[in-house]
Amino acid sequence: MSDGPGEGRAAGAAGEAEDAGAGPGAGGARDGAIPVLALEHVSKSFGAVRAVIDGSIELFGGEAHALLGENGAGKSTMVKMLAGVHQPDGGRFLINGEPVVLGGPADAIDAGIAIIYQEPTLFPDLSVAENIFMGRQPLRSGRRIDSKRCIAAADALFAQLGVRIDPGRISRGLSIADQQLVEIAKALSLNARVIVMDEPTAALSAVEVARLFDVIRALRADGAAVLFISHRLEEVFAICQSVTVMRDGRHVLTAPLTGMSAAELVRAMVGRDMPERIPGEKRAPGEVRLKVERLTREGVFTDVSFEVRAGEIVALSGLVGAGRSEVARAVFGIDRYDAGAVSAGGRRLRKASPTSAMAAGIGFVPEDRRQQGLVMEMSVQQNVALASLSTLRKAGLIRASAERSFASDWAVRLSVKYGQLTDPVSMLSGGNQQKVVLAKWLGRQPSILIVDEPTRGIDVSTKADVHNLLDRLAADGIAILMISSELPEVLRVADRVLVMREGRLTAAFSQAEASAEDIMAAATGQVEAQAQ
Amino acid sequence: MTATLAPAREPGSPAPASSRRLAERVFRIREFGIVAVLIVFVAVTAGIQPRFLSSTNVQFVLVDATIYALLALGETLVVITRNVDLSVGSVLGISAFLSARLASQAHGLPLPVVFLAGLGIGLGFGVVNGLMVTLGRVPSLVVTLATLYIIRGIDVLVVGGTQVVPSSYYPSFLSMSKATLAGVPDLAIAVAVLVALGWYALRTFRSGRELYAVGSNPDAARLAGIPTGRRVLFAFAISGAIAGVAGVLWASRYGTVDSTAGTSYELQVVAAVVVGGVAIFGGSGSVVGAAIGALLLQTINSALYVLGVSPNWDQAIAGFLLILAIAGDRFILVRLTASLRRRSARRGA
Amino acid sequence: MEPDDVRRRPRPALGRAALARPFLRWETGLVVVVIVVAIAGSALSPEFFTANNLFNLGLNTGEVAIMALPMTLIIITGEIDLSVESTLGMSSALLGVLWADHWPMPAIFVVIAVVGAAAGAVNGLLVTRAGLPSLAVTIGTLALYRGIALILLGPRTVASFPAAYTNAGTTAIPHTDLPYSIGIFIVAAVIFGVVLHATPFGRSIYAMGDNAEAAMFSGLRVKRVKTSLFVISGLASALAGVLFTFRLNTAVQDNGTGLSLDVVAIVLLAGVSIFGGKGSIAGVFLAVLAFAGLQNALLLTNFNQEAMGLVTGGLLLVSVFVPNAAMFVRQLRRAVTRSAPRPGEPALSTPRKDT
Amino acid sequence: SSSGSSSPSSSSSSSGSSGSSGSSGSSGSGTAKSGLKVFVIPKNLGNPYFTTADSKGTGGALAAIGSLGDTGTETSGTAATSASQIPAVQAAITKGANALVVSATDPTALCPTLNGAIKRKIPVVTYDSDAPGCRSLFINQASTSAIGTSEVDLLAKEIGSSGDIGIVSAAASATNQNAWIGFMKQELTKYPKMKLVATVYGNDDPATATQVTQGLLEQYPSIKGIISPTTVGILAAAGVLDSAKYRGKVQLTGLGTPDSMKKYVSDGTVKAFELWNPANLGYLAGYAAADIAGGALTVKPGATFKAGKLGTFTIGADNTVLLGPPTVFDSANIGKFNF
Ligand SMILES: Nc1ncnc2c1ncn2[C@@H]1O[C@H](COP(=O)(O)OP(=O)(O)OP(=O)(O)O)[C@@H](O)[C@H]1O
Ligand SMILES: Nc1ncnc2c1ncn2[C@@H]1O[C@H](COP(=O)(O)OP(=O)(O)OP(=O)(O)O)[C@@H](O)[C@H]1O
Ligand SMILES: [Mg+2]
Ligand SMILES: [Mg+2]
Repeated sequence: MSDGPGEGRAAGAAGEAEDAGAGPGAGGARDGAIPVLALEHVSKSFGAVRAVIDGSIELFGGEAHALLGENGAGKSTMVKMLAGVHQPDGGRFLINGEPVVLGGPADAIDAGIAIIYQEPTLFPDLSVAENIFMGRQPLRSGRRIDSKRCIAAADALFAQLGVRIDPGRISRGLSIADQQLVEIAKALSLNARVIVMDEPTAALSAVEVARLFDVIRALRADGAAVLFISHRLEEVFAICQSVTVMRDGRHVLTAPLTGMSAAELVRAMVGRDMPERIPGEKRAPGEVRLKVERLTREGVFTDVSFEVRAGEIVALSGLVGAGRSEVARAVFGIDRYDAGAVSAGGRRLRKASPTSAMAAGIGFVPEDRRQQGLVMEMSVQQNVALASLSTLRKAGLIRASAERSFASDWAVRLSVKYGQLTDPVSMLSGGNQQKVVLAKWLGRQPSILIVDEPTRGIDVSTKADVHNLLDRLAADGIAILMISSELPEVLRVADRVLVMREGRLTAAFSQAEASAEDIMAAATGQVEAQAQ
Repeated sequence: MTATLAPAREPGSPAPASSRRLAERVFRIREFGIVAVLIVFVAVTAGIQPRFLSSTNVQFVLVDATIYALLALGETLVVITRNVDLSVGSVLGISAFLSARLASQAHGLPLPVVFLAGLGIGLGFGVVNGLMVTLGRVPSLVVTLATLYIIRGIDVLVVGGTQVVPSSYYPSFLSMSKATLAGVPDLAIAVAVLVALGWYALRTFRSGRELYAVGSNPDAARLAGIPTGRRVLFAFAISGAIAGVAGVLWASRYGTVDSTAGTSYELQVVAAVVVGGVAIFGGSGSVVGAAIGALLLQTINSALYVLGVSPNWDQAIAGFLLILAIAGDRFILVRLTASLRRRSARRGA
Repeated sequence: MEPDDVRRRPRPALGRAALARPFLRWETGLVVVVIVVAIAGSALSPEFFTANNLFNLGLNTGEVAIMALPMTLIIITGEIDLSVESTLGMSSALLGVLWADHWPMPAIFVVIAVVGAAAGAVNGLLVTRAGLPSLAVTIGTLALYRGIALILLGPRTVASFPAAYTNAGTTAIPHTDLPYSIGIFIVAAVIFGVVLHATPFGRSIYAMGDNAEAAMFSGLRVKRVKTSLFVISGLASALAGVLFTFRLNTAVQDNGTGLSLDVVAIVLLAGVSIFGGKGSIAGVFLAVLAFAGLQNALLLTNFNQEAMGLVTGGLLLVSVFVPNAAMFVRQLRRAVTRSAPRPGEPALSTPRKDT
Repeated sequence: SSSGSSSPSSSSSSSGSSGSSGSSGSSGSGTAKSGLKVFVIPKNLGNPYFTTADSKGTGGALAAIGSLGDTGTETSGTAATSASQIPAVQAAITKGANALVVSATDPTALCPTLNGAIKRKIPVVTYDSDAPGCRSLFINQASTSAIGTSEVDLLAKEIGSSGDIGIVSAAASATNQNAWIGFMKQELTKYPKMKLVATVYGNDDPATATQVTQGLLEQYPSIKGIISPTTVGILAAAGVLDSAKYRGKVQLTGLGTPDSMKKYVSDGTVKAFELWNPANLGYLAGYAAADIAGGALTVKPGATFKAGKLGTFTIGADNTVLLGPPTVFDSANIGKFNF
C-alpha cells in the first residue's frame, strides 16, 4: 500500500523490520539454527510441465517468511509439496533437520503443518464450524462430537480474526472473502508449528488484512513458523522478516528483508525492472454508456444508482461483503433484481439475461475464476474463445484456424504463460488463469467492461500490465466498472470512486478528491459522505 | 441442483445465535415438508376410503415400506458421498434367493444365521462395488450399472429357472414378517430403530460427518486428511450389506422367489432417497428423510390399489405424484430461502 | 502491453491436447473391442458374417442406437434422461390408438412428434426451470409416460398396421443390406457428430457439462440448450417408438420396457463421462457396434441367454477398467502395504488414526 | 383321475385325449430322420413354469426331443416381450433350426418372423400361447373355455354360489388371461348371486401381486372369493390370505402348481385349484415338433400320432392338439403330485 491507510502499515513494516533484525532467526546466517521445515533442491513435474525445477526454502520458528515469484513461478506447487499433496520428484523434505516422506495431507497435519491453499477448499453443504474442525471436532463421551464446543471454538477464532461469520450457517454462498477467512480460521485451529498461507489476502480488504497481520504476529510470538505468499509487496514488507524468491521454477534468492527494496525484489522475480505506469492520455469522459437506476435486490443491495461513461473507469469500493459483486452480477443479468433498471448504450436491458447484456456490449470478468470464469477441463484456446464463438464461425461451424489465431493473439497480448494452446486451462497457474478470463472478455471487444477483482492473485508486474491495459481500454473509449478491494489499485486506476456499505451506495469521489482515509471512512460507516 | 439453504448474511444482524436458531428451524422444516406431504396424502386417501387406515392395511403398507426404507438407508450413505449404488435391486434378488433356499433346505437353521448369510452376500458385493469405485477411480454410476447387470446374471445362473416357494420354508421364516407388536409390525419397528441409529451416527460421529464432507467436496476432504477412499468403501459395504438383509426380508414377505426378485428396485430406491431430500450430488440429506421418502412412495402405491384406481391409471398417477413430491419439496425450499432473504433485508433496514 | 512483453516460456511439446488424449485412447480401445467381437463372432458361428444375420443385428439395435445419440449430448451436459424407454412406449401406444381410430398415417406422425417433443420439454423444463435433478425427474417421467401409454392403450394390442409401413420396419433400404432404422442412425450420427464437435452449440454443451456456472457467466444459454436437448431426446425416442412398433407390427403398452439402461450403458461404454464434459459421437458409434455385435454373437452360440447381463455388465466394466488397470493395481498394492508400516520412515508420517 | 367338477371339453375344436386310441398315424420315431436341431423358445427364460415345461430333468420338451435322437436347445430372451423373443427366433433360424417350439409372447409381433421360418420349411409348433395363422401346429394345454368355466365352478362350490368375488390376473395385456377371464364372466351368468367386483393385475411379480391382492381386499371387504388364473398370482394371493383374519373366510382358487401350493392346501388357506402338467405340455410339443421335422407326422386335421409316454393324440380342427383336461388339486390328492 503506497499511501493513505498504508501509512500506518508502512510504519508497522518498519517496526517489523527492526524486530526482525534483532530477532533470533533473522539475518542470513541464522547462527546454525535448524529450520523447523525445509525443502532442499526439490523438483516436481506434471507430465511434460516442470512446475518446480530446483526449489529450496527454509522456515524457522518465530519467523514469517515470504515466498515471492511471478504467476506460475511454482509457489503453489512448493506449498502443495509441504502439504503432502504432491510428493517431490527429487530433493529432500526435512522436518527439524530429519528427512521425511509425507504420504498425504493427513501426514502433514499430523506433522503440525497447517496450510491455507490458494483456492478455498470448503465443504459447501456443511456448517462453517464443521468446515473448520472437520476430522478434528471436539469430542465428548463415547467419541461423540461436541457441537456446542465446536461452535464456541469457531466463534472464538472469528473473534480473534475480528470478523462476524455465523459458525452455524452452511458455507455455500459465502463470498470469496468469507471463504478465505474460514480457511484462515481452519488453519489457526490446528495450533500448528508451521502455517503456510498461499495468497491469503488476495480476496481481503484492508481491514481484514490488518487483523490477519495481528494474528500472524501473535503466532510468531508463540514460536510458530509462517510462510506467507502474496503478490502485494507492501504486505510482505509489513509482516515478513525474510524472503525467498522463485523464478521459472527455480530458487533465485533467500535473504532477510531488512534493507531490501521493492525494486530489488521485483527485479529478482521478473529478471528486469518493474514496468512504469504509462499514464494514458486522459480524455474527457464521453456519453453515458451504462446507467443503473435504483437497483434493488431485497436483502442484498438497495437503491443503487450510478452511471459509467465512455472512456471512464469507475471503481466500486467497499468492505468485503458490501454487495458490490452482487450489483455487478445483477447488472450483467446473472441474478434477478427486485426493482430498478439497467440500461446500456441507451437501451434498457432485460432482467436476468446475460445474453442481452452481452448483446448491449457488456463484458464481465467475474471474481471467482475457477467457479465462474473458466471451464477447467477445456483448453486455454477453447476458454478464450468461449464467449466469442459466434464471431468465429462460418456456415455455422467453428473455424478451427480462426479460433486458434484468435486465442493465441489474445494470449500473447496478455502474456499468458502456457505450454500449448490445447492444454487444459486447469494446468495454468492461478494468475495465468485470471489472464485467460480477461482475454476471453477482451476478445469480445466490449464497449462496457465490468471487472470484479481483476488482479486477484496476479503478480506485481502483470498487475501493472493490467492497470495499463485498463487505462488503454478507457482511452479507447470503453466504459469500465471495476470492483476492487485493494485501495491502492482503486486510487491508482479509477477516475471516479463509488463506495458501498451494507448494500447501499454511501459515497462518491472524483479521482482528485479521493483519499484512502475518506474511502475507508465511507466504507466502514464512520462518516456518511454525501453522494455527488 | 443441490437444494440447500444459503441464508444471506444479515447486515448488522443482532447476534449470530438468533440467526442460527432460525436456520436450524428451517432445516427441521426440511424434513417436516416431506412428513406434511405424507400426512396430507394419507388424510386424503383415508377420507375417500377409510379402510386405508385399517390395521391390516397399515401393517401391510408398513412391511412393504420397510424393505424400501431399509434399502434407502443404505443408498443414502452412498449418495451422501456423491456416489450412487444402482446394484441394490440385483443384490436384493440374489440374497433373497440364496437365503430362501437356505431357509427351505436347512430347516434346523436359526433365523439369525439366515440373516447373517444374506448380510454376508450383500456385504461381499458391496465391498466389490466400493473397491472398484475407490481404487479403480471409476464413477460409481458406471460401476454399479455394470454390477446391476452382472449380479443379476449371476443370480439367473444360480437360480437356473427354478423358484423357491412358500411351502418349503420352515414356518418361522414366513411368520417373521407377519409378527406385530401392539399392532405395529416387528419389522417396521426394527427398521425404524435402525434408521434412528443411522441418523444419530451420521450426526454425532466424526466418521459420519466425514461422509458428508467427502460428498460435499471430495478434493477438500482429501486435503483435510480424511481417508476418502475408506469412507466411500464403507458406504458401499453398508449399502450392500443392507441390500442383502433386505433380500432376506423380501423372501420372508413375498414367499415366492425366482430370479426376478428385486428387479428395477434401484430406481424406486433412488427416487425415495431424492424425495426424502437427500441431494443427489452428495453432501446433504438425512437417512430419516430418505426413510420417510420410501414410506411416502409405498403409501402412494398402496393407496392407488386400495382406492381401486383403474390399473390403467395407477402408474401415471404414481409417476405424477413422484414428480409433484420432488417439485413441491423444491418449491417450499425456494420460498423459504426467499422469505429468509426478505426478512433479513427488513431487519437490516 | 507491448509485444516485447511477451514471455512465453518454451516448454517441451505436449503433443496433442492432453484433453484429447484419453478420448483417442478410449476410441482406439473400442476399435479393438469391435474387432475382437467380430473375430470372436465369426469364429463362434459361421453364420455371424452372413448378410441376413447382420441385417437382423442392425434391426434389433436401431432404436437403441438412435436414442443413444441425444442421450450422449444430455450426459455430456451432466444430466441424464431415464425416461426414453417410456417416451418410446408412449409413442408406440399413440400410434396404435390413433391407427385403430382410423387416423391417416401422416397426421399420426405429426401428433407423435408433437407429443414426443412435449414429453422432452416437460423433462427439460422441470430440470432447468424448476431446478430439479434430472435423475429424479426422469425416474418420475419414466413412470408417468409409461402410465400414459397404459391409459391410452390399456391392455389392448394393435397390430393391423399397413404393410407399406411394417415392411419399412423389417426390410432393408433398397440396394443395401441396412435396415431403415440403422440408415436413420447413421445419418443422425453424422449430424450429431458435426453439431457436437464443430458448432458453437456443441461447444456450449461441453462447457456447461464441465462447469455450468462458468458457462452461464460466459453468456451461454445453459437452460435453453439443456431444454432443447431434452426435447431432441423426446423426439428421437418418439421416432424410435414408431420404428419399434412397425418392426414388431405391434403396439402394446409395454413396448420398450427396460431399454433406458441399455441406452445409458452404450453411452457410458462409448467413454462419455457421467459427470459431464467428455465424450464423442465416434465413441458412441463404436460402442453401438460392440454392444450389438456381442449380443448377436452370443445369441448365435449356445450361451445361456439369461446370463447376457453378465456380458453386458462385464463389457462395461472392462471398458472402464482397462485404461485404469495399471492404477488399480498400484492402488491395491498401496492399500495392502499401507496396513503394514513402511520401512525406513520416520514416526512423524504414520497414518492418521481414524475415528 | 381328477376329482372336482371341471367340464373336460366343451370346446368342439379339439378332440385329442390322453386315452389310448391305439390308432394309425406314422408315429414310428425310428423310421424318420433323426439328429435334427429343434429349438424350444418359451416366452422368456428364468420363468419357473417354462423351466418345468422345457427341461430334460422334468420330462419336458427337451426330454421328448432327446428321446427321438434329436438335439433340443432352449433359448429366448430374458423378458417376456416380443422385442426380446424375436431376436432369439431369428437366431434359431440363422443357426439352421429344423423345427421350432414356440410360446408366443405376442402373436402379431411374432408372426412375420415365424412365417419366415415356415417359408423356409421349418415347422413351427406353438404351445402354451398360440400364434394363429403362423404356425404348423398348436399344442393347447387345456381348452380356454374349460379353464374359465371350471374355475368359476370350483369357487362357486366353495362359497355356496353367492357373494362378491375378485380376480387377480397377470398382466393386463396377457392374451391367455383375458380369454379365460372372458369365459369366467360368461360362466358367472349362471350364478346370479355371485358378483365379480374387480379384476386386478399382479403382472406375475410376487411383490406386485401381493400388493394388488391387499388393495383388493381393503377396497372390497365383502369379498368372499378370489380367482387367480396365474401360478404367480395364486401364490401371492395365498400368502395374503394366510392369516387368521382371512383364512377360511375368503376362498381362493385358480391355476397353481401343486408343489408350491402344498403349504396353503394343508393349512386350509386354499381348498382346491387346478392345473395341467406343464412338463407333459412341453413334452407333447417337443415330440410333435420333432416328429413333423423328421417327416414322421404330417399336420392335417384328423391325423393321429403317438407321443411317447403320453400316448396317442389326434390333431383337431384348426391344427390344434389338446393336452387334456386339467387336474384339480385338493388336500386329498395334492401329495401325489410332484411338479
Ligand atoms: N496439476 C498440475 N498439472 C499440470 N501443471 C501444473 C499443475 N499444477 C501446476 N502446474 C503448472 O506448474 C507451474 C507452476 O504453478 P504454480 O501454481 O505453482 O504457480 P504459482 O507460483 O503458485 O503461481 P500464481 O502466483 O499464479 O499462483 C505452472 O506453469 C502451472 O501451469
Ligand atoms: N449465493 C449467495 N447466497 C447467500 N448469500 C450470499 C450469496 N453470495 C453472496 N452472499 C452474501 O451477500 C453479501 C454480499 O456479497 P458480495 O460477494 O456481493 O460482496 P462484495 O462486496 O462483492 O464482496 P467481495 O469483496 O467478496 O467481492 C455477503 O454477505 C455474502 O456473504
Ligand atoms: Mg499459486
Ligand atoms: Mg465481490
